[in-house]
Amino acid sequence: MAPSLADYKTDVWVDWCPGCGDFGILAAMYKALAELQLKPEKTVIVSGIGCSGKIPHFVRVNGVHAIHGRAIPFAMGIKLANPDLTVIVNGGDGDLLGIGAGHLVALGRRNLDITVILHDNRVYGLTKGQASPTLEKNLRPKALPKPNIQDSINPIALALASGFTFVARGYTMMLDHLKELLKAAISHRGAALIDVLQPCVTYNDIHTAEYYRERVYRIEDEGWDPVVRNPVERQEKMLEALKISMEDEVRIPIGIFYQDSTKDTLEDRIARRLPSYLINPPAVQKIEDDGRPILTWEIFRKIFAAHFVESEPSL
Amino acid sequence: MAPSLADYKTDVWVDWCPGCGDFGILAAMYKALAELQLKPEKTVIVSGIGCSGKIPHFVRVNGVHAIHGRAIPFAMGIKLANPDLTVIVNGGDGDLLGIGAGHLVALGRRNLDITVILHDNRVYGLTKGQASPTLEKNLRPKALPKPNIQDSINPIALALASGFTFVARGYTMMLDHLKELLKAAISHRGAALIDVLQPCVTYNDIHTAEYYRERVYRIEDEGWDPVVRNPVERQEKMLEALKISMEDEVRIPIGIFYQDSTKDTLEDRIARRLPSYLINPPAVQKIEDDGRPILTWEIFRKIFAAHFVESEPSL
Amino acid sequence: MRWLARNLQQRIRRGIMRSEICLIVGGPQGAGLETTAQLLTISLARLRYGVISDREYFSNIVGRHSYIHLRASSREIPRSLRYPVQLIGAMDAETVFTHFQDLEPGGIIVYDSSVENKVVDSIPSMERDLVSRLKRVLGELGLDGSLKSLVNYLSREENVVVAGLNYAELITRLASRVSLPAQQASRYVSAIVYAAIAAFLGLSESSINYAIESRFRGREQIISINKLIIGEVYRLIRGRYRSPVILAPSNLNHPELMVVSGNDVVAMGKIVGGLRYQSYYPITPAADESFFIEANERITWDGSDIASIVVLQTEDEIAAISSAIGAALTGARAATCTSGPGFSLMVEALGWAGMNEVPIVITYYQRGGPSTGQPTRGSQSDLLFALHASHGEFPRIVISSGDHLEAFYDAIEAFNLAERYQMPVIHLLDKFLANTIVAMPPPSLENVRIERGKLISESSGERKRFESADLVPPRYVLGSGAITWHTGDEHDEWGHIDEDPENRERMYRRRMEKMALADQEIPDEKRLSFYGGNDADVLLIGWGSVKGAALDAIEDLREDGIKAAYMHLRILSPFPTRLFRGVVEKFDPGSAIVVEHNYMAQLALLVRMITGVNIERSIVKYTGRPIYSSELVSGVKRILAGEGRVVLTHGP
Amino acid sequence: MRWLARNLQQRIRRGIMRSEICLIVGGPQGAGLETTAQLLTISLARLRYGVISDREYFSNIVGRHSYIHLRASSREIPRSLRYPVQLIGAMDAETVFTHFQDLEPGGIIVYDSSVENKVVDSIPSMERDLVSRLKRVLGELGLDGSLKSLVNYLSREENVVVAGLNYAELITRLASRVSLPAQQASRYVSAIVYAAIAAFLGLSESSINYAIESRFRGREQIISINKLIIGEVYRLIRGRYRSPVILAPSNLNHPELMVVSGNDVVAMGKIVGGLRYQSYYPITPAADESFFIEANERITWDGSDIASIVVLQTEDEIAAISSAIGAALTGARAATCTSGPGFSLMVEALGWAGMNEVPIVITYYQRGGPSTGQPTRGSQSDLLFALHASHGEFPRIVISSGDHLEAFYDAIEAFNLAERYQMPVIHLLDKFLANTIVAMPPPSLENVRIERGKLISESSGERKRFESADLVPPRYVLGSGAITWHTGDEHDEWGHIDEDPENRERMYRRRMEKMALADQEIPDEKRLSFYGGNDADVLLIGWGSVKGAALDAIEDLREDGIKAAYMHLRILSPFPTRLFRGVVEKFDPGSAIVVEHNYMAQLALLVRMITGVNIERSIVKYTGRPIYSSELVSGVKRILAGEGRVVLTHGP
Ligand SMILES: Cc1ncc(C[n+]2csc(CCOP(=O)(O)OP(=O)(O)O)c2C)c(N)n1
Ligand SMILES: Cc1ncc(C[n+]2csc(CCOP(=O)(O)OP(=O)(O)O)c2C)c(N)n1
Ligand code: SF4
Ligand code: SF4
Ligand SMILES: [Mg+2]
Ligand SMILES: [Mg+2]
Repeated sequence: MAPSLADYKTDVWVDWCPGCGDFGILAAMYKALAELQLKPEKTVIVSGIGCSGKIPHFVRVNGVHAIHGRAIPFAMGIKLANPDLTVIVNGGDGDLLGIGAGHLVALGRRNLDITVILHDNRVYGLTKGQASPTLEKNLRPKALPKPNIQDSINPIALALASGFTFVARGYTMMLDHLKELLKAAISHRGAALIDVLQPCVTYNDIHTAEYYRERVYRIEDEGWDPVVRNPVERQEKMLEALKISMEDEVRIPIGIFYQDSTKDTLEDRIARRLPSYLINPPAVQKIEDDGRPILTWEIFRKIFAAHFVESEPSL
Repeated sequence: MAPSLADYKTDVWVDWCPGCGDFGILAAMYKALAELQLKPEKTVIVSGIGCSGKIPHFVRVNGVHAIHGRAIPFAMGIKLANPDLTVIVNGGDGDLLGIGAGHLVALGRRNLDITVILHDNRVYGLTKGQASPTLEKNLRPKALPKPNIQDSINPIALALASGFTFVARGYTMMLDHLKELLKAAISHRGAALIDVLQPCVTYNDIHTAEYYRERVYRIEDEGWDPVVRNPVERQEKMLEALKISMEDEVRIPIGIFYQDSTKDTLEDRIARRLPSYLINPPAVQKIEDDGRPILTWEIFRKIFAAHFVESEPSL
Repeated sequence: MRWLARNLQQRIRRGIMRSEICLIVGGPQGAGLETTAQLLTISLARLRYGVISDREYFSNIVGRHSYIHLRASSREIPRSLRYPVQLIGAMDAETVFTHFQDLEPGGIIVYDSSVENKVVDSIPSMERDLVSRLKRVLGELGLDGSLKSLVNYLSREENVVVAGLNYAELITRLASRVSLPAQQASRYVSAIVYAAIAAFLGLSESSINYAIESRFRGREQIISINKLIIGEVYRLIRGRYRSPVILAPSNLNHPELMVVSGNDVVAMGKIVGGLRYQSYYPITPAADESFFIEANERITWDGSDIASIVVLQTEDEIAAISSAIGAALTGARAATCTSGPGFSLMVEALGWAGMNEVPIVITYYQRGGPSTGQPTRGSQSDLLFALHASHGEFPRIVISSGDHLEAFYDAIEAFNLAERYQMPVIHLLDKFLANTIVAMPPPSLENVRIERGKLISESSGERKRFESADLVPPRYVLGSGAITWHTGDEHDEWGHIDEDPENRERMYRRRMEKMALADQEIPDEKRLSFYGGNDADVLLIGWGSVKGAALDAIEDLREDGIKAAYMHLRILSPFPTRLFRGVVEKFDPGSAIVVEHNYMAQLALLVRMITGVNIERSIVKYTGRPIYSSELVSGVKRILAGEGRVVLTHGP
Repeated sequence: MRWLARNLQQRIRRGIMRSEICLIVGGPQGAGLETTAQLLTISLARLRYGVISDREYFSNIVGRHSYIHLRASSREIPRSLRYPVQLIGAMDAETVFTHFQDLEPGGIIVYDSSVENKVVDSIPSMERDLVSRLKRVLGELGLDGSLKSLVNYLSREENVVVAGLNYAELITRLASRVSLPAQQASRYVSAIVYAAIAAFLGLSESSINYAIESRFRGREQIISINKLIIGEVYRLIRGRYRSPVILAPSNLNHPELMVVSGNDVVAMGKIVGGLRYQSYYPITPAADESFFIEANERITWDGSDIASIVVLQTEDEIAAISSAIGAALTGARAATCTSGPGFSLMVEALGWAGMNEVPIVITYYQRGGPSTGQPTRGSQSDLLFALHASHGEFPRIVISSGDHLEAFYDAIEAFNLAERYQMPVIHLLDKFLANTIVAMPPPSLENVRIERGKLISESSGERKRFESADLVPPRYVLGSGAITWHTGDEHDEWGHIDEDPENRERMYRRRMEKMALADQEIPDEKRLSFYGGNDADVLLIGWGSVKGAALDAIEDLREDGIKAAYMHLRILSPFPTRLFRGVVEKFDPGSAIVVEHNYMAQLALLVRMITGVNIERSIVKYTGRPIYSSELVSGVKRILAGEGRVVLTHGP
């Protein structure tokens, strides 16, 4: 039977602050999963640590709530060992752009088929409101003792520079728009990042729902076509996407910035080296036969032949 | 007496492979230091681990040969504690763009006045020739058992996306050009990155001196003006710089891509919070008076007054 | 509030005052619980009561159950918490359900009568395990699971004073008097609970006003609203109930008390100790320390800057420690501050500091592990890790503080030892201490010294940073005018890479022998304290925040006729072997018990490893809640009755 | 090469053959030394000699001194190296200077006569410490520091056969015969040295040809050039010198020998054991293992793919272990492979694996620490770190292998234990083993079993991954059809976060008790081996690659009338306490000596911590060079003569 939206919910109490922007992400996720009819048992949500990191417990698909900043490498191992699984990463801005920035960059250059959902609230929620890497310089959300002295990073530009083949931004209050982005990202083959603007009602008294309401606009409404249809278009589209991403905070663009399906994924490349990889991936390969290794002595002797020295017949 | 070039050399044997591109970087460094007349005792070279990482031992300025990937945070502590020092980071492509990529991104967004010299040989030299993050997909330099399945990263684009205010590329065989880049980067106030194309004669039989000789061209020769003279120019210059950086491997641009002195450095921002910071930085502040803390009881009582509860005079 | 003095006098006459009290204030995270606790602590301190309080909370920002467990005393500065409590101040129904079993018969419950109909299994924030246990308990008592039936039962069967106030109604009524907007009104629940508790304890009007004024300093409107609400509720309680728990006037006579958490006091120590660079990556329960330091980054006196501290939030813990090392290389006293997951990431760079003899201080607040574990709960399970962290061998000093005063001095001493022996120092604390707030006499700075060891801040030319003439080499710092080299590779005296086997042996041995030097030089009394008599029947052995419970337990045991002593380990590396053996040898080997917040009894393992002494008995706790002196007392009795290992589990 | 057989027969008759030989081949890094060693090993193995060889090299790619220390035996598969050597094959002057003091009087030096005029302090690649020591030594011998004066001295005073060949000239001459371009010619120095050694040892023509053909398989031109050069030099040596070190024909009768390094053999074990995901970040001395696996990533049989292994070079070690954990969650046997600095970075994620009961294997090759330390030198200084790494408490298994055969089986067993007990397994090896190449009889696969524990690969619906009915819960893997949750936070049976104290206690205890279960179930004989008799006067105790030297030492000591035994620890966690005590109790407590490659005698600390047994005597080495059985023998004698701690330092 086709799963309904309710089938994607667990009975775990969602303990985010009332009004938290994460609720929107969760709602959009339920909808996207249901509309894509993703099999819960073949789907894995991997998360880091933070308010955002709790999300796997609320969704009735496999959940791996990993450590801070490492959701991407956890997800990478899962996906590579079993490419049959749909793997979705959720992380905070501290998680993915602070401590985990190196992995984000590395995922981009691998173009592994994983969707990364960045809960961008510009603060460290779960540790009580410190500045995150997306908080602009000189601002002082309420928990900071002094205004922020570090500059903010532009997640869209970073993702593009790193090689992500799907880069988008959503806003948690625009649920259906976000849901569509999620669906597109999950359906995209390759590394996808969605920067989700997510008000933190408890600690971020600057980037509030009102703040975004006044600024957010949809790039598709202004005619932006993010799709790379041919490798030769890549550079031009990317530069244009970068340009859009650099608009200052007066107007905040949301939508799909860049989408390139012309690049092979890491799985494709592995499959070229290991022809049975996608059919019989590592996770399900047989390694023993009645408790004995499938690598019998015969096979062992053959594959490692170069290491054997047969004794000289006789002097 | 003004130090001469020879004054910047140590008597440590330079144990790179004969012909290694690192020699060019070292030679350019000696020249740049001498021409800038940097005081050896006020200069610190911080490096990571790799062939590149050995460079501090060859230069007669202070040397901190740190751990793999962490030269930038080591340098950051040095610079922040003593902003009087000129701090130069040297690292390999594995070091700065692989394991250390997160720190590179973070330095960009801080715009701390540090110069980062990326020894870009597209392999892991000291561990015997594995693919580095700048090695393109499908290539197979001689030590790889199979062609590379990971994509390469564009250090220029990454540095720009991260917020570096000086971004350049040099080529180790063009010594004087490289030297000038080094001088400009060191003189620049803010985070500077120079991507130095550096043939590894032992492990990289693809990106050889011939390879580069045929491809390298100077962007200044084609009229590129990298200087941001006014904050409003930033976006345009940056996009153009990104565009140049994306040229494919047929032509490899070198020179200064981007230079923006209009942005405040982290030191400036700290100095606004701590007015005596630059005059009397943490490294040299007096903390004791004849073995007693300069924080006397009187001062203690005052600064922590909010924590004191005076007893009610009497009931 | 003249009624106050009158009322109190009457009660004193009636002889129902107590010299100390334990109480719990609970409510949902984010609802102002900390305000209640702060007001309470300030007013108690104002009246010269010694106070200690622990805060328990979930890894959650808003909604889950949090509580303050507080003990106030008119006789002493209390050192530990104990059960049962005499009062529960409940902001919500969950609090009553969660804690009623810890209330002393005849005690008090302040609760919200507007939620009386809540039943225990309808509260989503409560964890299933607890709900199912409570359902069983309530069922056994014949109750229907509602708050109402529970308070009735307590009132009826346990003689509890159940002070039900309709919080919402009260607030609405009072809010209208000060024209407070409805959305802001709910913030004042904490004020109501505070007022009720203050009334039951019999705190003075002036102490309450003092607390309000100092807590909300500068915000006049809030002050007056609070005064109104608090005064009103206070009167209401006074009028309606007869309190069984009035606190006797304090016998203490400190002119002032300092109200600090463990995080605060360590930060103060570091600042006094000359900290000039602090890097950190946010993590519970360490981040508040850095927050405190950042708030005090600039210190001026007589109009001029006498200290400026760079406090940097880094991109991760690797950068935190790496940059602190960099700062230390320049001669600045540098530190970083973290908890288990962060320390795990610092391990590689720690080894570089060891190899390069860099005096950095790592303030390490343990929390429940492994992995993310119980991020907001306490533990002492990282001792063996801290001692052996990082590949290869190098010396390090590990200090652990038993209470706030020790923590203050140790924070200073950590820098002195780091610079003297040129090695990393790990200051091992825990969540219990970090989040425990005390009202205590301020520390004396009289005997505080700053010792910078072989720091050389002015020099010139190339210098041998790692000269091996002495065990501890001259420390030319970057910027001193000297030119020096450093590397994580084995190196020669110049700091250049050197793989020669004889050089290796010499440099390696010199580094390791610094540990022996530290062991010789650091006075035993800084490393170990012994409390009690040599004639004790039981020797408790502990470290870190076990101290308070142990000291209280030995006193309580004495009252039960059991002579117990406590040996407190403050420096774990270099381990004070001689003194330890000296103490332990005075006792029957079977009478020693380690008391620790971990599963493995790590201190016992360490003791056996270093001294060969085999401590077989242990009392351990690893639920994440502190060891209460009350349960420690019964734990000791169980050991005396023959158990080898007692696992404590008290506390919700 | 018919001359060979004739010549050999003569020498056998003259009775100057040896049953074993030790030799050193040295030269600058990057000059083909490994080729010499490989050719030598293959030809020796072809003749059924057992071979063991260690490679020593700097952290450098080209130019610094590197050498192979090789021992070949006609009687046994040798287990350790010893000094002095009977032959030095020198590619350059530095080699002679560095090693001549280790040459047996009457031995052989093959060297390049064209560099005879080099003096010891004119060689930039030599480290200053060594040069200054050598200058003293040569000075004391009255020599002028030149190579020429040294070889003359050795020939004259030590009766050494000094075979000076003008390498450059030889090559130019031979190169012209095969029209080899001049730049390529220098590559053949390694062939010259090989040929000379083979000639001195008396290896057969056919074995030499076999070695050349198998080393250069498929590259016909190179094969023929090598044959020409090698044949020529061989004849030249045979014609000119009378060898004092001819090897007697082998008594061994293996039909074939396997030539493998430690890295190779572990890789083979992992592949046999069913490894399907290997992540790594390059690091010496671990990276070669992953290289080997990647070269064998695809295994086909009968035209179809029977195994494909994903080998991924990650961006750092954190990603390496994290992704291996991810892969293990899907049911794939997953591992990562690293050395100290990398392991230090893996510590945080290791705790997640512990908390989530994930069976991952970490192959951990120790090298010299701390920090970057001695990246290419050996050590066993990470034992206590590996045992206690990561904050919080969780069980882990730590296996360490004593030789190549153990390493092969342990690599398989690591997966079995990891899956059986659902915990991380650390396979602790070291640089010595990693880079030691042996010619050994191939392992038998007869008794190899794959045990997957409670793996559940087909299921459906939501499942309790952490069911606490048994100590080891059912392991529903991602993709099995089940829906499961995992978190590093303390969790309930479903894998959802749970902070309840009773749940905490239950889950924590269950995890820890798995360790007790493993301790009960893993047979003692897999964990500890005892060699020698109970009547021994000395009990050596060691772990890891100490084994070979210890076993050889007890044999050698027997010849000197000293009865020694060796206890080898193979599983360090769970520590085989019962058997250990059983063995140790048979001996006089003063007769036990730990033998280790570290400073602190970590095994002795561990033993004391776990078993309470106090091993006071130790023989340690921490120069980064292996323990030679020869120096171990004298170390034991020094202990018997009264020393408590002996620090070994032999080897340049
Ligand atoms: C290694 C490590 N360092 C620090 C922490 C503490 N910590 C928990 S959540 C968090 C950051 C949360 O911020 P973000 O990633 O933006 O997530 P949010 O809570 O805002 O969703 C941190 C630093 C940790 N769990 N692990
Ligand atoms: C944490 C850690 N991991 C791995 C290594 C091993 N290692 C030494 S150098 C190096 C990489 C060298 O490559 P690169 O940074 O490109 O420098 P290069 O040698 O090419 O100059 C690595 C991985 C290490 N020293 N530390
Ligand atoms: S703290 Fe902020 S991000 Fe976290 S749950 Fe609350 S509102 Fe959401
Ligand atoms: S390996 Fe490559 S990078 Fe390293 S020294 Fe040699 S040529 Fe240079
Ligand atoms: Mg965030
Ligand atoms: Mg490189």
